[in-house]
Amino acid sequence: MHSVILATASRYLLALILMFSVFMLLRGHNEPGGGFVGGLVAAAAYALYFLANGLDAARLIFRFEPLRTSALGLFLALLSTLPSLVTGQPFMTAIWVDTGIAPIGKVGTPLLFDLGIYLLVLGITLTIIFSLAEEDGLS
Amino acid sequence: MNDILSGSLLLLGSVFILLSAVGILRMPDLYTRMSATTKASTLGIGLVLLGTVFYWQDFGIASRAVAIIVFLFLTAPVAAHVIGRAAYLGKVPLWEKTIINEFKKSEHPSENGSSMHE
Amino acid sequence: MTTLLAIIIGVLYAAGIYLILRRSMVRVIFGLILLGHAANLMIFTVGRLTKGSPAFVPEGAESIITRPFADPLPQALILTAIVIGFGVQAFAIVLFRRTYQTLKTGDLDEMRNTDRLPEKLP
Amino acid sequence: MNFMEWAVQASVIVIGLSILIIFLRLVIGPSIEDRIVALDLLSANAIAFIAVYSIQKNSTTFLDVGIILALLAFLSTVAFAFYLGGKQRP
Amino acid sequence: MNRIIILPVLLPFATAVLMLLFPRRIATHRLLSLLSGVLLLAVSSLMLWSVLDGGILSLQAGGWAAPFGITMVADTLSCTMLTMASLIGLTTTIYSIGSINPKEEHNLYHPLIQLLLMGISGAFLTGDVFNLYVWFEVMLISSFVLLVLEGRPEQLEGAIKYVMLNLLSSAIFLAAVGLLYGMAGTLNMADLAVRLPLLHHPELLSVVAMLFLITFGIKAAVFPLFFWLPASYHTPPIAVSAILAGLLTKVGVYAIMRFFTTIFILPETDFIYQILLWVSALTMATGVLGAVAQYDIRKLLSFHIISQIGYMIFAVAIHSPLAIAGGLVFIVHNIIAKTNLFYLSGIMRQLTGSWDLRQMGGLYARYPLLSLLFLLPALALAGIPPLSGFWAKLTVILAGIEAEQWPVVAVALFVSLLTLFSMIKIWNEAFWKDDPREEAHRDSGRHLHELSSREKIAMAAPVVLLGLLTVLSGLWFEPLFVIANRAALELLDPSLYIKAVRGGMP
Amino acid sequence: MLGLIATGFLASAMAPVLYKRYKENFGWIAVSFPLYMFFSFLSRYPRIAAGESLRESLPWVPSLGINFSFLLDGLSLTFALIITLVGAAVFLYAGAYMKGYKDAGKFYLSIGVFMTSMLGLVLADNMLLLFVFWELTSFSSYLLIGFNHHKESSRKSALQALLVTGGGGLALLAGILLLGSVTGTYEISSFYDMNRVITAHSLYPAIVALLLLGAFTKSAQFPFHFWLPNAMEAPTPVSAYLHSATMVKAGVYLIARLNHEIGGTPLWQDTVLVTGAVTMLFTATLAFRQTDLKKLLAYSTLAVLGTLVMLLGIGSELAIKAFFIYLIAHSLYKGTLFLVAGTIDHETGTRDIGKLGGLRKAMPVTAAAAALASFSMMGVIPLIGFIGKETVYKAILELDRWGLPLITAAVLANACVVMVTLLVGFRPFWGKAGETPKQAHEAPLKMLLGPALLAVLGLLIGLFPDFFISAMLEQSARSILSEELSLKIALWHGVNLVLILSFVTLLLGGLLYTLRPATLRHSFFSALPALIKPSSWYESALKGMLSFARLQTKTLQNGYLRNYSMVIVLAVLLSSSFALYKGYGKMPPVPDASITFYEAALGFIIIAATILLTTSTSRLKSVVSLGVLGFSIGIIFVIYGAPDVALTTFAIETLNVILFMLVLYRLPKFFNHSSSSNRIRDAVIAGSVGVFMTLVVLFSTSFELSSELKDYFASASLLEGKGRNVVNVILVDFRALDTLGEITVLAIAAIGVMTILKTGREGRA
Amino acid sequence: MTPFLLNILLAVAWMMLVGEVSAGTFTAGLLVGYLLLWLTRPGLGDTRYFSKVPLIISFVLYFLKELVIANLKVAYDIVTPKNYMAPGIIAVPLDVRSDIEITLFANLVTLTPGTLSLDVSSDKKTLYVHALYVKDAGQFRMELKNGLEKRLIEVMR
Ligand code: NA
Ligand code: NA
Repeated sequence: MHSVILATASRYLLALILMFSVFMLLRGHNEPGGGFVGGLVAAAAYALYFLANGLDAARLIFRFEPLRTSALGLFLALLSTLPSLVTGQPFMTAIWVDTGIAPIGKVGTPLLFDLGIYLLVLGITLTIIFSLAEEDGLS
Repeated sequence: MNDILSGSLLLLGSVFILLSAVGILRMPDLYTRMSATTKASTLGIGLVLLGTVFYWQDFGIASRAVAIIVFLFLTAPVAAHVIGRAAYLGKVPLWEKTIINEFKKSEHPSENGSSMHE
Repeated sequence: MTTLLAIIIGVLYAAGIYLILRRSMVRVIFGLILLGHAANLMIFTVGRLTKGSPAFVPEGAESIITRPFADPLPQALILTAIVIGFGVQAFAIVLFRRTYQTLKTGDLDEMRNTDRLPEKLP
Repeated sequence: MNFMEWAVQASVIVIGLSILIIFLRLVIGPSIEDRIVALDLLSANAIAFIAVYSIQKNSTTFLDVGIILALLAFLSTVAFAFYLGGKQRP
Repeated sequence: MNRIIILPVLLPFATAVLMLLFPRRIATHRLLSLLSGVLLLAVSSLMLWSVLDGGILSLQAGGWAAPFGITMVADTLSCTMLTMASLIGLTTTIYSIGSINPKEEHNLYHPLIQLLLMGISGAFLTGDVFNLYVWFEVMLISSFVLLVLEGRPEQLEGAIKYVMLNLLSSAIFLAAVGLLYGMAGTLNMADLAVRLPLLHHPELLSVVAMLFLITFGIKAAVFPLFFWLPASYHTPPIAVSAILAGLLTKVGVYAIMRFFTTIFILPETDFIYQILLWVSALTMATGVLGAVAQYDIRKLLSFHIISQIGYMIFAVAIHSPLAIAGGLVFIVHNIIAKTNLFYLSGIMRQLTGSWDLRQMGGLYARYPLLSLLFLLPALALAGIPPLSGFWAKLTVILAGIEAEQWPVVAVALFVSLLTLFSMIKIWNEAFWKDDPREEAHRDSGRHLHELSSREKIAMAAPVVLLGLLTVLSGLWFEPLFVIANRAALELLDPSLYIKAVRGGMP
Repeated sequence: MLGLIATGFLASAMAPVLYKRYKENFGWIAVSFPLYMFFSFLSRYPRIAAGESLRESLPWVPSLGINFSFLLDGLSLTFALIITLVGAAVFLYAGAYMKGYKDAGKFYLSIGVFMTSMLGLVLADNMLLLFVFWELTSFSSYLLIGFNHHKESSRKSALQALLVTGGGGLALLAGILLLGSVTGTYEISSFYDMNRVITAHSLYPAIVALLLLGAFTKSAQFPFHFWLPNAMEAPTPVSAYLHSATMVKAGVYLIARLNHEIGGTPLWQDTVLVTGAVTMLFTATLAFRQTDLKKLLAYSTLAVLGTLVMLLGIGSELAIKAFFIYLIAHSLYKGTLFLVAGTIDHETGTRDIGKLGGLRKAMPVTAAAAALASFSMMGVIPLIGFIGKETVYKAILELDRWGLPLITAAVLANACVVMVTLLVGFRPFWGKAGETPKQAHEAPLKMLLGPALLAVLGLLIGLFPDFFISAMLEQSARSILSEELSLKIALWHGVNLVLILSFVTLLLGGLLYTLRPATLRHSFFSALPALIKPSSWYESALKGMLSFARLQTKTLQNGYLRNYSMVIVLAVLLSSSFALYKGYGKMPPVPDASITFYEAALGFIIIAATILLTTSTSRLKSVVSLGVLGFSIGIIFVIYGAPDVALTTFAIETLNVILFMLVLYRLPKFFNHSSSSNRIRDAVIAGSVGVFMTLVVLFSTSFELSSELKDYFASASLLEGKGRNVVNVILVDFRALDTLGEITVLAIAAIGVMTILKTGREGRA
Repeated sequence: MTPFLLNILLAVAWMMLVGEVSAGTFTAGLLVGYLLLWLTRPGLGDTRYFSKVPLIISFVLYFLKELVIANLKVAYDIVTPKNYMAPGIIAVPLDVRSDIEITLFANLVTLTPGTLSLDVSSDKKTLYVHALYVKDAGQFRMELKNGLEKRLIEVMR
């Protein structure tokens, strides 16, 4: 399916939706959202781009290997649990940096954890979509 | 005062929404339904959201409502286009009273599939 | 509304069960998805309903004890369950697709080879 | 009941009615495109409902759901179209 | 010491994540797997020692006091199970290095095994009902993927059944968890144990308990919920079959044990034991008869899993201290022997080129040492003294006799005869019988000398190790029984568990 | 004794290695092992004879009351000496006999393990320890019977023996456990004086039944006797050792050992007596039709085993005396004759009595040994067999009940035994030479020493019974009857009824021998024993079990996924409805039935979409319905204050749509193969589940839920969790562990999807 | 549109989303926007943009007027029982050239009730429009080209 209209629109929507996804991620601790929804929205942005422009274009614009992105997400999630071990507190005890940042609120390991979720969800969604698309020869 | 403005916008929007709903039920074929109604809906929803902007009068909320409106106006026509196009290429029939068709099939030699009805 | 939700949950369970008892692969997948919905709605409902008041600590306040609010725990459980369900469903769908491609049939009744006993009596 | 409350009540009912009508189209079809259009419209109307509901419950958190809904409804419509337009695929 | 509890979950997770970051380095994967396996075994043994020495360990994840956060609890039962899981994890990793096709290793075999172990460890350690669901799902989905890693038609077919029925079980599990929260307002197992007896509306308890029983019954593959197991367990690479066979059903048994000795011990749920009793008899019988009917060695072994689960369920049904101890002994014995038999069947297949017993033969004459290694777990499974299985059978049946459950005891005894019969069937066909094929047609099997030394060592080491354990745990049964007894006493007196979880809380 | 047993197992384990090194000469090394044992037992003879019992104990599984306890008294010493002595003969013999076999190393391993286990069995003072050895003898016997495992008949016989004795073993185990639960101990010497306690217990009949079942199967009593003749598939040394001299006597030993503790009741005595008598007569007549040397010996062994059991059943002092003499006599002569049969087989290549004859010229020593043993077996003076038979007759005649039928049976049975002896011990050596596959030569020294030794010993004991066995006999009888006995044994008692009976027996035996060819032609005689044929009962039981297993597996594991699902659904439905009924037994109250317009509309849409989805014939329509359903459920979450859940639901639903759009081309179309009756049935079941779940939800929402957690989360979310979105704080902090698991699931799912598709591509490429 | 302008726009959008006008949020928006633009760079191509704010405003007003009129027209048709429709598909030759112009034009056409952009020809020179009230195909074409397309070109170039 190639539509100039959709393809053009998707290019501009991509940035917009991605921004929205980051927004969802960062303020999830205080408002609806969070890493999971953020990641899904980001994945939706790329999915839209893929539907409009094809697999090759989507891979090109995503730049990373989706599965590695998931692995990175898992790694960040793992990383977020380590400070608690190092500081001798029970596993996964949140460690907070004292100064807050305006839209996000306080920064701490839960945010890192959420970021990990974001990347993981983005990565695995795209892994699934890209694998299926590749399987159908939708390059 | 704000309540009046806000309430009126809600009502007006709702009416447009209802109109569009009736339209989608009454129109004779897919294309006429889409031509006629999807935008009425978009407009109606836009008005309702505007109503919320005036109800709360808060920058944060307003910007979110505006974001929805902008996004809807950006995407609704694209959505209508992709479905209309798919329907036409998928040979969803035109209303028998359609008076003119300048969209020749030969433009799309690859489109020879049958209707997508299952 | 709890009553209506109870009925909805019943309908979803019934439809889900009915579909997983079909022979057609794709219907079975739909059945699974329905069961997922049913379970989530059920957790939500039996966690008791509170209308229109999500569990958010309002600006300026430090806790939301002052007004009735929806129980956040069932919500968190459902969120986890939905996500897990999605992962598992996605896998199942692709598995079914691949199976169809390999075995050239979508009829589950024709997939009985792994349970077949050797023909010859011992 | 003041005007605002009345307007909200009326809107909820009108939007609910519209949703039912559109759902009727979804059930009738006849073409799959009709159903998809109906689905798209249903999601859009759900946004309107959420907006009105957030006024009724005086809770702004629901508005965020509207944004996501708009975005995702669009995406699923495109996905359906993608499928329908995919006949020429191998 | 309490902080160590998270390591059995964290270690495999971290290992898997590292491997996923470098998905193509197979050699690194193997090394990391081995390393993690050894560490995990060390950690779990240390935990077991520590629990035996100083009592139940608990950890409040995130530092949130029970019942608000998720509690991880390590008591004797979970530590024993954990030690078994890490042992099997390690041996399977070793065995895989010699038996798994490098193509599967490239398809992320090693990380998947680690994640499976993570799920299993989590399931054994968690003290939270919903968290248990999550670990079950981790376990399940990794087993799904492991099952179809090669993508052969029979694997797909088996996986369809495995996946569908297990997802059905997950749906029931979820519903049960929801209902339980809706009744008691808590998910913490210890907290549940405290609250359930005080409920104003306990009427639904029996339903909830029943739903949990069915969920875990499906996982444990009891009659009549076992169909997914024989339909699928014989299809994946044998290392995968082995680890699934050894560990997965036992997690179900563990859950039944945990729930019906710690949480559901109320008058409303007493009828469950009666149900378990009959279920156990039918499970033993149908499983062993299924095994008797098979000629594919993997199918035969798969049906055996079911039969043996029956004994463990029988133990729970009696739930006397001796019975629970016997059940745990049975689990330990069965994990070791059953996994070993799967490993052995893989070796037999390598040497004969077939899974079908009718196509095999001549192994006794050609490989006497292999024959001995086969006899150890096979006879243990049949309960021949003084191997581990004898004690398992003995304690469970003794418990049955003390509880005066004559019919089920009779079934258990008869089933053990049929178990012997089916093990002898393998022996007769594969070892004693002459190779049925002409010398010229034996190309499908490989001679021992054709295997590389990596393959030989990697496949033999686990078999020898587990065989030794079968013998040693038979000859020195007392320590194992002491541990099992300790576990049983802890289980039947939940106050220890509750105290460990909730601390000084009322 | 523990040391001796442990050494035994260790030595056995070394046998294959040593055999590899010493090959032909290994027989000489091997014999040192039983001989050493024999003499070490013999060295304890004086102490035992003096009335001492030697005890040793080491804890094994003290928590279960299982110890390595051993007891050496008259009874166990008798058995231990037989075991080691016959063992020595057999080991030596095997050194030559097994020369041609590739697997001789394994043979020595198995027979070594057997001998040690047998010793353990008779020495054990703990019932469970005894059971451990009991099972080990069964299994090593299995390996030995199936030694020629390339032959199907060997494998079959081995399996048969294992199943019969193994089954009996399980009964024995149950009996032991029952006994343990009655007495509170497994130590045999501990319940030595608990006869009252045991026999008065309500479980006593069960204990007797189970223990005897174990003993009878092991000692091949009717109707379990059939495995023994079939066990003749084993190499001859094995038959000589296990299946006549030692293992088959384990059951007899057990009865003797427990006689004092459990016996003395009519139940015990009569059961034992009748079983023994029936076995004796029935199996003796079965010998009539045999033509194979070993089979003939096997049936005569059965008759002897029956006799021994019968004697224990009689239980009088005289009977016990008879039991002992007969036991020793039989071990000596039957061991000899089996070895002789083996020698004949080895040298001539056949065991068919029809083909054998005149061997005495080629094999004079063998013939002499055979003759000596045969005289003993026939009960000819002055051999020990004579004393044995005399005492048996005497013991029977002493009986007031059943005396006449029993003596008749005994004479008949012994006549058959005489006939067998004539067939086995004389016929091959006398008359004219037969046509045998191989040219016969005298056997090598190793094969002569054993039988000769045993035969001569039979003669010596017969001549000097007092010197050899009196003391032992007294002590043994004390173990069985727990009475001080003084039993003098003498060869000659003058002419009396017993002597006449002995004479009649011999005559009758000779008569049978001469009549045999003629009677065999009559189908009546060959059909007679076949009327009662327990071996065919075994066959049909085995066959029936196999067909039932097949049928059951075919029925249950039928391959239909929908049946599997159905069973689970029904299990849930039936058991949970039962539980619900138990819990409530009434209809639920209807909580909160108030409803707004939009809720009703939403409910309508959800139900309609569900129905649409369920009945849809088009996949695409189904996906659209699913979309509607998902979005509507999302709206429910919005209405009830769960925006995060709603967001996630919407996102997941959309992803589901995308997923379906990507795979739908590769998924099969809908079809409807189910019959309408199936569909109705499924709909009814599914509907019932629906109703059940509705009821459950109504029940569980019919009262207030007080959750401590809810309030805690609300108050701690901002203060301690640093977030205003409580749900999110739960997800990333309070219950972050759940989330960790959840994302792991997602990652694995993605790996799975990728892998499945990848292997699919590779498969097609 | 230069990436820089786009970046500014995204920063503003960010401020709106966050609901707080401050240097901090603007900087954060700039950063987020920059990151995203870097990520999506290949998709944007080379576009030019120069500010024509008054033109844009008048264009928006014109379009809103058209939108409301058309909506009312269609609404009237829906609520009245009689059908005034004379639908057809018209090929409209395009003067707009770039993808973004075509897309904007087509979408604005679609947004107006009564018309629907079905497809763009593969040479991007013709837009096929489905319309509800076609009295004369030629006239319809001219109205569209002289009204919406002309004004759009004014704004875009
Ligand atoms: Na969130
Ligand atoms: Na338009």
